[in-house]
Amino acid sequence: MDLNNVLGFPILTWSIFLPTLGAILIWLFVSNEKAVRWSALAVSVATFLLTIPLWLSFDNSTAHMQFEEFHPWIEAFNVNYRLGVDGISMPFILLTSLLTVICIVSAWDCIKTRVKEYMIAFLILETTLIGVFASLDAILFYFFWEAMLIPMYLIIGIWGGKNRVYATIKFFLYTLAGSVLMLVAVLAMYFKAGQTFDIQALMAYPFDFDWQFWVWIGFFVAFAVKVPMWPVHTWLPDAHTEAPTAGSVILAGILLKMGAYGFLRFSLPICPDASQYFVPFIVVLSLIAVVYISLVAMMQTDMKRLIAYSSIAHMGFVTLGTFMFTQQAVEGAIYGMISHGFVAAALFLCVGVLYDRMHTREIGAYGGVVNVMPIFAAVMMLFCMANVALPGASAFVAEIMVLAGTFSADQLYGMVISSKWVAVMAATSVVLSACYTLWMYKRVIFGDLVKDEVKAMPDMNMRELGFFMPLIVLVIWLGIYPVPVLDVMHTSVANLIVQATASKLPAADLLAQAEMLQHAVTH
Amino acid sequence: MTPVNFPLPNVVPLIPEMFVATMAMFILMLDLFLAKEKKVWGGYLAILTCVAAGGLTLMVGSAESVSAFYGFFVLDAFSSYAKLLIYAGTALAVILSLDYIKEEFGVGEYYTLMLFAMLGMMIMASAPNFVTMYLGLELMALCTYVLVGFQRDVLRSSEAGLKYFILGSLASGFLLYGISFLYGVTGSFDFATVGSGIAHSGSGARFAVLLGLVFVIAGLAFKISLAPFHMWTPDAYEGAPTPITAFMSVAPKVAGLVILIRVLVDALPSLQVEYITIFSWLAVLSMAVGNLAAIAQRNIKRMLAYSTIGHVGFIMLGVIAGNADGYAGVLVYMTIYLFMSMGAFAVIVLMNREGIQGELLDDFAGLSKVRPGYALAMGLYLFSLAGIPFLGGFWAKYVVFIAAIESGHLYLAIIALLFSVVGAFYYIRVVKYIYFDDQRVEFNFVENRLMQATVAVTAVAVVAIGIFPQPVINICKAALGGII
Amino acid sequence: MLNTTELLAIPALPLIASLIVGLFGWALKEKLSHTITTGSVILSAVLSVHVFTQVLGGASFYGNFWTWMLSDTFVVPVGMMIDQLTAIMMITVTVVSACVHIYTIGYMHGDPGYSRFFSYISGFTFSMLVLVMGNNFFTLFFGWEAVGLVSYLLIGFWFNRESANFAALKAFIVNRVGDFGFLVGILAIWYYFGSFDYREVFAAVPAFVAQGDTLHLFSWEMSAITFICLSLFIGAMGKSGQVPLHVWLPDSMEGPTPISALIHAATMVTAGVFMVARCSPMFEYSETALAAVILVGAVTAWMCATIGLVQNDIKRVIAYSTCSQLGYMFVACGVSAYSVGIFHLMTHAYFKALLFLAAGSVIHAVMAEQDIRKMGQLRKYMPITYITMLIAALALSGVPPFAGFWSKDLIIESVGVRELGWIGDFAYFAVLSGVFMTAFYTFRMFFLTFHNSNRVPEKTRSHLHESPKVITIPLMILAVGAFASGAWGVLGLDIANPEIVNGYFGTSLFVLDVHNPLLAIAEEGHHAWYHFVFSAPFWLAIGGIGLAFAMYFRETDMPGKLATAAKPVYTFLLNKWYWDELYERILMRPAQCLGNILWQKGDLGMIDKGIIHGGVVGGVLAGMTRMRDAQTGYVYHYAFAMVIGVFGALTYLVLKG
Amino acid sequence: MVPLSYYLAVAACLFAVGVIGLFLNRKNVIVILMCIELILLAVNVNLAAFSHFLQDLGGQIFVFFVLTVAASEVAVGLAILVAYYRNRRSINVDDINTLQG
Amino acid sequence: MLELGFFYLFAGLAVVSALGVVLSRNTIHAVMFLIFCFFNAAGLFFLLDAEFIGIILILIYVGAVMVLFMFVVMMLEVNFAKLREGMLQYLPLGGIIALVLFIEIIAAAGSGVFSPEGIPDPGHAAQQVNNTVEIGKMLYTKYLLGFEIAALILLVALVGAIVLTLRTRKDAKYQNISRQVNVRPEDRMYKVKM
Repeated sequence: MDLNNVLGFPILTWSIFLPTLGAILIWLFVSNEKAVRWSALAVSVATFLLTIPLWLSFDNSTAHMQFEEFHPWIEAFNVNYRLGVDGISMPFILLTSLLTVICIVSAWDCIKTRVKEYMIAFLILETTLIGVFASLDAILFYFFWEAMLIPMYLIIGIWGGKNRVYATIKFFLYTLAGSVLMLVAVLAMYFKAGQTFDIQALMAYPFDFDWQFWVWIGFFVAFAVKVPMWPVHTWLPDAHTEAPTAGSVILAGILLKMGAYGFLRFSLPICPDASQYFVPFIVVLSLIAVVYISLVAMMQTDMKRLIAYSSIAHMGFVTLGTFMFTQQAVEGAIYGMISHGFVAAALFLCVGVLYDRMHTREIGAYGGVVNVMPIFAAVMMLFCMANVALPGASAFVAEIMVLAGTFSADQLYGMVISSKWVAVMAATSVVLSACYTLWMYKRVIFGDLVKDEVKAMPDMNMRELGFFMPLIVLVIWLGIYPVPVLDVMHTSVANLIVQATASKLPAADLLAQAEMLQHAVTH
Repeated sequence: MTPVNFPLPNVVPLIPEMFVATMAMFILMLDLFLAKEKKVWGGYLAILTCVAAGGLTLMVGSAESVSAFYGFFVLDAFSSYAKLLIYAGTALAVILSLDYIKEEFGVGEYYTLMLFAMLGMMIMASAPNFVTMYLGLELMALCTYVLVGFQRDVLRSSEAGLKYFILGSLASGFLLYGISFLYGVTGSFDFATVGSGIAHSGSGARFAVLLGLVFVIAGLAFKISLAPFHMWTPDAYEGAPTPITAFMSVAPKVAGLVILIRVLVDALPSLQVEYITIFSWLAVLSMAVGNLAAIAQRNIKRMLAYSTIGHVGFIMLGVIAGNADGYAGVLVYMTIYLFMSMGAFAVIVLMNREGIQGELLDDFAGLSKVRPGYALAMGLYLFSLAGIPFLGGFWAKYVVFIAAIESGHLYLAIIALLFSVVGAFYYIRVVKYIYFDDQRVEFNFVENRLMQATVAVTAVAVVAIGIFPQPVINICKAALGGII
Repeated sequence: MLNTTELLAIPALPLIASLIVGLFGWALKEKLSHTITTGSVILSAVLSVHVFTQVLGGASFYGNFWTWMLSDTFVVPVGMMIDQLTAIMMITVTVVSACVHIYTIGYMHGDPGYSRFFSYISGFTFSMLVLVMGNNFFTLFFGWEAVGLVSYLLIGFWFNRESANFAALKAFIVNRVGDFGFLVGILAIWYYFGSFDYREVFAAVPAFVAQGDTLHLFSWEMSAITFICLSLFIGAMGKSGQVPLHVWLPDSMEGPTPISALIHAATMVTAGVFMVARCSPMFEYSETALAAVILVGAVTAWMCATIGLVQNDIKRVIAYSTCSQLGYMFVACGVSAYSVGIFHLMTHAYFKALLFLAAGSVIHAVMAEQDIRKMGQLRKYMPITYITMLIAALALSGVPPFAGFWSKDLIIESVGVRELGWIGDFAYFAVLSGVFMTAFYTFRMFFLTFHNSNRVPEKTRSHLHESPKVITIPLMILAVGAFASGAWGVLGLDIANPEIVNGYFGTSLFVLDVHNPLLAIAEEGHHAWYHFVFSAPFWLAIGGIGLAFAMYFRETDMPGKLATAAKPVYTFLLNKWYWDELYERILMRPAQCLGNILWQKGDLGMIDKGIIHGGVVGGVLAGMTRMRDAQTGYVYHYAFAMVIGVFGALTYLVLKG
Repeated sequence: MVPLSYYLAVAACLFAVGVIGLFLNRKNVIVILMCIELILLAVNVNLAAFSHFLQDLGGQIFVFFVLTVAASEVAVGLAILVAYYRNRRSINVDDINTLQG
Repeated sequence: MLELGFFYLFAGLAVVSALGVVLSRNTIHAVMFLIFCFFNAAGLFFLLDAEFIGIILILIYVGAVMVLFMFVVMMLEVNFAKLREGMLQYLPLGGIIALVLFIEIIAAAGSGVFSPEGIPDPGHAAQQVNNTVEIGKMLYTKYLLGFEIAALILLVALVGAIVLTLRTRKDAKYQNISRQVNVRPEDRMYKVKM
C-alpha cells in the first residue's frame, strides 16, 4: 500500500483521537470544575493546532487523497482503518477543530452543572466529527457517523432547554432512521463491488443503473435527514431550539454539513447516473427549502428556531449546488457549508449571549437591546448581514457561486425548465433571507428600551467578545479573500465533477436511460 | 442369562460435564453444613466451578470434532465456544445472585440448580442427536422452571414459574412430536442420519417431514423466545428473581441457538428453503413484537425481555443467512449480547432494594447524578443494545446483517434495521431517565465488589469489542469450523 | 494614465477613517471623530477634482488589483475603471459628501451616536466610490450592496424610534428585491459573456446580439439581452426608488437629515441611473428594455409629483420630489439621452442635497418639527437658509439660469424629439406636467416655510435663529453648485453637444445613432441660449410657482377649499396612492399568512403531526398497543399463540407444496 | 394386522385432544398438566409404533426417557403449582394473570 | 383380526377417556379418566411388542404419577369447576385451527411413507426375544449417556420439588444440620461461676 502522506506522521489519527484521549485523561484525573474547563480548552486548542498542518502541507495540485493512513481493522469483512483527506474534506476538519474550541469557550460560564461530562461529551463529539470527514472506508465513515449520536443525544438531553427530551429523542431517532438505510446501501455495495468498503474503490466500480438507483436512495435518506432537506427537516428546529448554545453551534456548524458532505463523497461519485437521474427531485426539494422554509422562518417567534429554519434554507442552497455538476456550484456548495459553519454558529452564539442574560429565546421578550448592549448589537448585525449574504461576508461568495454554477448548468437532467430559472427561483433567497433575519434583528435589537429585564442586561464581556473575534475575522476574511480556500478545492472538485458526470453504464444502458428521460420529459 | 459386557466409553470429552455435575451435587451437600452467613460460599464455589469448567473445556477441547458415548456426545470447537459463553453467562448470573439470594433455606439448592441448568446447556451444546438434545434441554428446562419460581413466597415468581412450566412442557411436547415424525421417516435420532434420511426420503414422506420440521422448530423457537413462541418470556423475566432473569437472557439462548444451528445444519439441510421461509416470518414477527411491545413497558426487566425477543429476531438473520458467516454472526451476536445484557442486569441488581426497586424505569431517574459510574456503564449497555457504533452492539448487528445481505435477504435486513430504530427508542428512553431526569426515589445500592467488577468488566468489554471486534469475529469464525 | 495610488486613496481614505471611528469611536472625542472623517472625505474630494481635471485632459485608468473569487471560468476581479462617467460621479459624490460631513458637525452635535454617524457616512462615501469606480459588475455590486447596508443603518440610526426601524427594514428589503434582479442580471451576463468585466462584456455585446440567444420559460421566449437589461433595471428600480419599488424612499426620511441629503437624494439613489448609463452599450440593443425604462421612469416622475403636491412633511415633499426627479433621469436614459440623465443626476445632486440640508437647517431651528403647517415666516430668522433654499427651489423647478433648468429642459426635449409611440407620448406628457407640479409643490413648501403666517408654536418661537456656520457654509457651497452646475455642464462640458459624441462623456457612454435624441435636437437647432422663452417647460414652471404664490404666499383659504372640493383626489394623493396599503394587503400579509400556514399546517401539522406523529409514531404506538394487548397474561392465550404459530407455519408450507 | 397409520392416527387424536384441552380449558391448572400428559402420551404412542414398525429399539428407549422426564416434570410442575396455590389461594387458570402486558 | 379388534378397543377407549379428561367437570373424574387412558395406551404398547414400556407406564404413571396428581387435587381442595363462557367464545377460531391442524397431522400420519407399502408390518417378534433385556442392554451401552442424564433429571426434579414446597412450620421441631455441625463447645457448655 503506497500511502500519500507528506508529513510522515499519522496526523489524521492524532487529530481524531487527541480529543478522546484528552477526554479520557480529564475523566480520570481532573475533578475541579475550573481545571476541567481549562484542560478541555487546552485539548481542543491542541487539536486545532494539530490540524493546521493539514492546511499548510496540503497539495492543492492533486485530487488524490492526502495524509493517508491505512491499517487493517476487521479483516473478516475487509473493513480497514483508512484515512485521508482531499480538498473537499480537509476544510471541514479545520472547521470542526476550530468550532470546537469556540464551543468550549462559549460554554465557559453558561454550563454550570456537570461541567466535566459536558466537556467530555464535546471532545468525544469532536473525535467522531473529524473521523467522519477523514474516513475513506465506508464502514469507518458509518462508524463515526453514528457514534456522533451518543454525545449529541446527551448534550441536548442533559443541558438543553425545557422541551429537551422530546427534541433530543426526535433528533436521535430521525437521524438513526436515516442512517440505517445508508448502512444497508453500504453493505449492499460491499458484495456488489467485490467485497470492499474502500470508498475510492467503490467510486471506481461500475455499478449498473438499478443498483445505483437503490443505493442512491439509501444514501439519500441518510444524508437528507442530516442536511436536513424538506420534508425530513422537522427535527432540526426542535433540536436547535432545545440544545445548549454550543450544541446548536456544533449542530449547525458541523453536523448539518455531514449530510451534504455525504452527497459529495458517496452519492455523486459512486452513483453518478442515479445522481443525474435524481437531479430534478433534488432541485425541487432544494427550492422548497429555500422558499418554503424561508417563509416559515419569518414567522418564528423563537430566535433559535428562526435561525434553525434559516439554516435549513441555506442548506437548500448547498444541496442545490451539490447536484448541479458544475465547478462553481459544487465549490459554492462546499464554501457555503464552511461559511454557514461560521455564520450560523455565530448567530447561535449571539442568541446564547442573550439567553444567558434573560433565559428566554422569545423574540417578543426583547427589544431595544442595542441601548444596553451596543457592542453586541454591532456583532450581531455583522452576522445577520452575513446571514443575508451581503457582499463582503463569506456567505455571499458561496451563494453567488452556487447561483452562477446553477445558472450555467444549462439543461438539467430531466428537468422541464432550464437551470436558469432554477437559479432565478433560488435567488429569491436574497429577498427572503433579508426578511426573516432583519425582521428578527429589528424586533430584538432595535426599538425603545421598555422592558425592565432588558434594561438590566450587561454588554458582552471579554470572553464573549473573545469567541466572536475569530468568527468575525473569518467571516470577513472569507468574504473578501476566499481564493486560498477555493484553491484547496479546485482540483478535487474538478475531479469529482469528472466522476459525477462520467456515466458508469455501458453505452446501451445509457441509450435506454436517455429514452427513459425523454419519456419523463414528454409526459 | 449371559453376562452383558459393558465397555467403558471414552469419558475424556465429558470431563467438564462430569466435573460440573459433581460440583453441583457437592454444593448441594455442602450447603447443609454451612452456617447461615456462610451459605454464600456455595455461590463462590459455583463461580469457581464455572471458571474451572472453562479451563477444563479449553483443555479437553480441540478444533477437531471428537465423538464419545457411541456418538451421543460430540465435542468440537463450536460446542466448546458455546460452552465458554454458557459458563460466562452462568458465572455472571451467579455473581449477581450472591447478594440477592439470602434466605436461609434453599441457597445451596439454588446454586445447585443453576449448575445443573448449566450442565443441561452444556449437554445441549454437545448433542449430536435428538436423545441427548432432548435430555439436555429438559435438564436445563426443569432447573429453570424451579429457579424462576424460586421465590416461592412471591406471587409473581410462582406465577412466572407456573406459566413458564406449562408453556415449556407444551413446547417439549411439540418438539417431541416433531422428533417422533422425523424418527418415523428416517429411523434414527442421530442428526446426521436423520439429515441423510430426509434427503433420500421420497415425496411420500414430504408431509411427515414438514410436520416434523415445523414441530421441531416450534419446540426450539420456544427456548430462544422466537415469536410467536415467545409469550412466556416477558412474564417469566418479570417474575423471576433478577439474577435468574439475567441468566435466562443469555445462557439458555446460547444453548438454544447452538442446538438450533446444529439441528438445521446436520439434520435438516435439505429443508433449508422451507425453514428459511419460516424463520424469515418468525424473525420479522419477533422484531415487531420485541421492539414494539418494549416501548409500552415501565418495568425494565419486562422491557429487557421484549428486547431479548427483538434481539433474537435480529440474530435469526444470521440463521436465515444459512452460511458460515451467518452462523458465526450468531455466535458473535451472542458473545456481545452476553456482555451487554449481563451488564445491564448487573446494574439492575445493584440497585435492588427489597426485591422491587431497580425494576421500574422511574427508579433509574437521576442515577447519573448519584452514581455516574453505574450510569455511564448502563448508558453504554443501552446504546450498545441499540446498536450504536463504537460499542459492541453495532458489530453484533453488523455481522448478522451483512450475512443476511450476502445471502440475498436484503429486504429482511432493511426491515430489521427499521425495527432497530424503533428499538433504539426504548433504549435511549432509559438513558433519558438516567441522565436527563432528576432523582425520584432514594437509592440504596448493594455494595458488592464482585458485582461492581462485573459492571466494569462488561462495560469495558462492550467498548473494547466495539472498537476492536476482530478477535471476537475471528474466534467465532474459527469455532464454526467444526460444523460447516 | 492616472496615478494608481491616488485612485486607490480616494476610496481608501474614507474607509480607513470610517473603520477608525467605527471601531474606536467610543474612545474618541467628538472633535477627533469628525476631524478624521471629514478631513479624509475632503481630501478625497480634492483628489477627485484632481482626477477629474486629468480626465478632462483625456486621461483614463483601467486595471485589476486582485482576484476576489475564482472557480474555473468564474473569475471575479476587483479593479477600477476611470473614465468621464466615473469622474463626474466621483466629484459629485465626494463634494456632496464633504459638504454633508461638514454640515453634520453642526447638525448632529451632541447626539449620542455622533462618531457612529460619522463612521457610517464615511463608510458610505467609500462604498459609493467603489460603486462608481469599479471596472466590473461585481465590484459594482459590492458597492451597491454596501451603500444599501449603510443606508439601512442610517435610516435606522435613531433605533429607539419604531418608525425609523421599520423604515430601515423596509428600505433594505425593497432594495433586496431590486438586488435580486440585479444579481440575476449579473449571473446572466457571466453566463452569456463569460466575464464580469465592463470592457470585455460591452465589446462582446454587438456580436452577441447578432447571434440572437433567447431564453425560454415553458413557451414564453425572451431575447437574452432583454433579459439581462430588464434584470439589471429591476436592480436600478430598487435602488433608485422607481415605481413600484419606490415605497421605501419617502420612508427613508426617518433617518437624520444629512443622510437624506447625501444618500437618499444626491448619491445612492442615483446609483440606478448611473448603472443604466454605465450599461448603455447593452441597453442600446434592447428596445424592450429601453421602453420599460421610459415607462417606469415616466410613471414615477408623474405619480410621485402628484403625491408631492399634498404632503405636509417638509422632508417627504422633497423625498417625493427626489423620486420624481429620478424618474426624469430614467426617462432620459430610456430615450437614450444617457448623458442628459447623468447631467441631471449631477445637477440634482447639488440642488437636492441643498434642499435637504436647508430643510435640515429649518428643522433644526424649529426643534425637530417637520410639518410645514407648523412653520412660516422663517425668512426673518434664518436668512442664509432662506436664500440658499430659494436657489435650490428655483433650480428644482427648472427656472433659468439655475442648474435644474439646463438638465431638465434637455430631458424634456429629448423625450419630445424621439418618436416612441404611446410610451413616448405618455412620457412626454408626464415630464411636462411634472414640471408644473414640481414647481408648485416646491414653492408650496417654500412659501409655507418661509412666508405665509408664522404658525410656529409659541414654545419654540423663542428658539428660532439662524444655524451655525458649520451648517450654513455647506449650504453656501452647494448653492454655488445648484446655481452654476447646469450652465457649467452645458456650456463648459458640452454635455448637450452631439457633435463631439455625447459631449463631455465621449466613449464612456454608448448610443446608437438612430436612438440619439441629442442629434435630433441639434438638427432642430433648439440649443440657442434664448430658446427657453419659447419652451413649454419654462412657462409651466412659472405657472406652478405662480399658483403656489397665489395659494400659499399669504394665508388664504384657497387650499382648504380646494381640498374639500376634490376630497377623493386629495385623500388619494395624501395617502400616496395607497401603495403601502396595497403592499400590506398583497404582499406582507399574504406572505406572513402563507408563512404561518406553511409552518402550522405544513411543518407542524402535516409533517410533524401528520406523518411523523400520526403516521410513523402513531403506527408504532398502535403496533405497541396491539402487541401489549396480545400479552394478556392468560396462559391459554399463550398456548394458543404457539398453536397458531405451528398451524401457520405448517399450513403455509403445505399450501406452498 | 394393524397398519402403522392407525397408531399414528390414535396418537394424533390424543395429541389434538391434549392441545385443544390446553387452550380451551377454563377450569384449573391441573387439567392443563394432564393435557400435557396426554400430549406426551401421544408422542409415546408414536415413538412406540415407529419403533415397532422400523424394528428399531431406539424408539422404545426414547419412550423410556420421555416417561422419566414426564414424571420429573409432573413432580416439578405440581410443586410449582402448590407454591403458586399457597400465594394465590386459587389454581383457576383465569386467575393466573398478574403478569401481563 | 383379533389384534385389530383389540386395537380398536384400546384406541377407542383411550381417545374417549382422553376426551373425558378434557371435558369432565370434576377434576377427580378427570384424573380417573387419565388413568384409564393410560391403561389403554399401555394396551396399545403391548400390541406393539413394547411390553417394558407398557408395564412401566402402568407402574410409574398409574402407580406413582397419577397418585401424585390425585394427592395434589385433594390437597388443594379445589372446588368443582364451572364451565365459563370464555370457552365458547374462543371455540370457533380455536376449533377451526385445531381441526385444520388435526387434519394436517392425520394427513401426515396417513401419507405414503407410513402406509403398509412404505413400511411393511414386521410382524411380532419371536417369543425368545426379551424386550426388557434388550432395552436394558441398550440403556447401559449405547444409551448410557442418556440414562445418566435422566438420572440427573430425576435428581433435579427431586431437589426442585422439595425446594419449592418444603415449608418450615413454626410448630414443628427440625434438625438443623449446619447448626449441629457448627456447634462449638462454648455453645453447649458454659462454666458457672460460683
